[in-house]
Amino acid sequence: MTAALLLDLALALSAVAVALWTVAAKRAFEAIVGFIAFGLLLSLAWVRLGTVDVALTEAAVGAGAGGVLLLGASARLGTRALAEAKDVPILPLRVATGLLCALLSGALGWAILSLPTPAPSLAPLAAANLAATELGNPVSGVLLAWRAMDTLLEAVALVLAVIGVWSVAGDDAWGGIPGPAQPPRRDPALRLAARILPPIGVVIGVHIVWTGADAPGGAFQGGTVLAAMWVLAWMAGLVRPPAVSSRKMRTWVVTGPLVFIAIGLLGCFLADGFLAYPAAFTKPLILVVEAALTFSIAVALVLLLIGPPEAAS
Amino acid sequence: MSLLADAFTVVAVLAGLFFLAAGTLGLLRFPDPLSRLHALTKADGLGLGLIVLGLMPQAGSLLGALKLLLIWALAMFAGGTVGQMIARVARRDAS
Amino acid sequence: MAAALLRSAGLLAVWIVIGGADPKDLAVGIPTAAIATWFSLRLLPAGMFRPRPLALAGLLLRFPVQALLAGTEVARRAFDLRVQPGLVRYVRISPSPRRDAFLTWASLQPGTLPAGEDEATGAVLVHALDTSQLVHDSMVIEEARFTRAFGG
Amino acid sequence: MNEAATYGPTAAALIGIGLYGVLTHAEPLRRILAFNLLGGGVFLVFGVVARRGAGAGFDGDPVPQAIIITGIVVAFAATTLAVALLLRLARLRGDSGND
Repeated sequence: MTAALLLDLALALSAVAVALWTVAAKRAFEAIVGFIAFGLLLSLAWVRLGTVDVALTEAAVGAGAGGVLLLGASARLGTRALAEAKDVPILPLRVATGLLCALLSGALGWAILSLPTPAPSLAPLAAANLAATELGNPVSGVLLAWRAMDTLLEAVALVLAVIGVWSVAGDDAWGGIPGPAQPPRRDPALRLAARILPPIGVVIGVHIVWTGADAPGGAFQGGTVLAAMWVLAWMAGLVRPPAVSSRKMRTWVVTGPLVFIAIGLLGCFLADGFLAYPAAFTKPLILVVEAALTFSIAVALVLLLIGPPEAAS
Repeated sequence: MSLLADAFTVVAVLAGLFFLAAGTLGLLRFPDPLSRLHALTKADGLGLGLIVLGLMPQAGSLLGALKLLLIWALAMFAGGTVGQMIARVARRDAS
Repeated sequence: MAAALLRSAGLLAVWIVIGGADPKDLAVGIPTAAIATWFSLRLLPAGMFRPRPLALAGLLLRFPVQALLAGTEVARRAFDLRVQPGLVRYVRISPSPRRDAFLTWASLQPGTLPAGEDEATGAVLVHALDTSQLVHDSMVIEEARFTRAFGG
Repeated sequence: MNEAATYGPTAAALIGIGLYGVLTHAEPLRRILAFNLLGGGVFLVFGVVARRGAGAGFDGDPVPQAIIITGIVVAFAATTLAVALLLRLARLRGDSGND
């Protein structure tokens, strides 16, 4: 027990220290490295909080994809900060802000520690209904059955984000290949990794999705691994996405949400309502939704990571 | 037999921890970025390998042990790849 | 064709190692391995490597020993700080996936870390922890072993 | 319940640190970073709530856990949009360093 407590304290203190470093670092690059380390520490904290599903998401999406995105942005911004010295608040203002933020933290911490006991919980309800979904992982049950509306909206949010990112493309580049024009990479190590790793990553990513029905994992975590493998091959110049204007690409992005909505509408006729599953087909329908979602999540994440088109096709 | 396996685990994991510590020491003490990369790719790779070796008897099944070995192989490959990429940039910055 | 079969067997083995061989799981694992093989053949066309089983097995069995030597060398120098690091020029094979693979392999061998090419001459610059040793010669020997295992 | 007592205050501290960064940094990229720290703290509050709701044989209440996963992905989507706007702004100003 004591060893566990020590581990928790060490993890918590490291996370706070790295967060402070991220805010205080001189250069953006250092801050981003701090942020990636922060994400990895946070995923260890998630494991300690008993939720491996969230730990996988944090490591893959927060630290992994988020880190790649921010490092890429910082490299492309170079030394230009898009801000001037006069934009930084004066010292007394910073001190006052710091004090108020500390006050907020203190109040929040006190509120969290004085939450009512026993804590309200939907765990018994989830346990009682898990058998009906034939899933073994309660988190997947929540995501795909009882709170399917949230998950559907999230999938739609990814589509909207892709539209948003594309919409900042310049007029001259609109309709072209997404992402910056790829300079030929002459890095042998990256090229080799991009030739060998993606197939293995595909197997691991699909496994994470498939095992998500009964164990930690699922469409978001597995989809991120699949997206990462494609981005790796893209960085090495081995693959190219279709143009933004191609119908194929647009169909890929919306396949997941459309399948989800179609199966949800089916529930209006065959079960209790929108997004309800007919009892006899619950598990197969969930698997179909999950497969379609994985594919579209992976495509959307790739497009979000590589950004809007920047050169005419 | 299980006592023997446990003893093996303890020895191998401790040896692994020693090499991780030595790698960190090298990271702090070596004079230039390229030498520090040696500490990361080689000593840490060996440290992880020894920990994996030590945990293999505890995996409970052949597949579990092979899974640990796969993790080590992927970590070594990633280490070799990223080490070279950083080395390339570090050399360019130095010259 | 042989390459496709070999790779799909390897990728299916990866699936079994991480997910088990339950028939219900294999129903997903086999198509996944097939898709991954298609992806693999696109990224790395068959014929770039021609592995020879015996030599490859020898190379892989040597790897743990080399990793031990490499880690021990770093550990020794971390405690006893007598290093003469420096760059060694290595000009042997022309650029190819096989050379890339050898360079990654060399980065895990004792004392050597390839650090990209010299822009002007195309020679590979290898960083060595101790330039007083015969870095170039040991890399030539290692490359011969690697070429025996992977054809060429 | 030890974990909840440790990570609850941690989450509160992260929210304060992130908020301070959002308010005091002038660089947009640093503000995006700080905003993500703040978000991490908010998710951790939810994680503590999930942990406190452990029961029925689960290590935590699965409902907040699922919502955290949704939250992390949506936060990432929002971050990509912010970064895309930022890079576009840099291009329009014609001062995007080594583009």
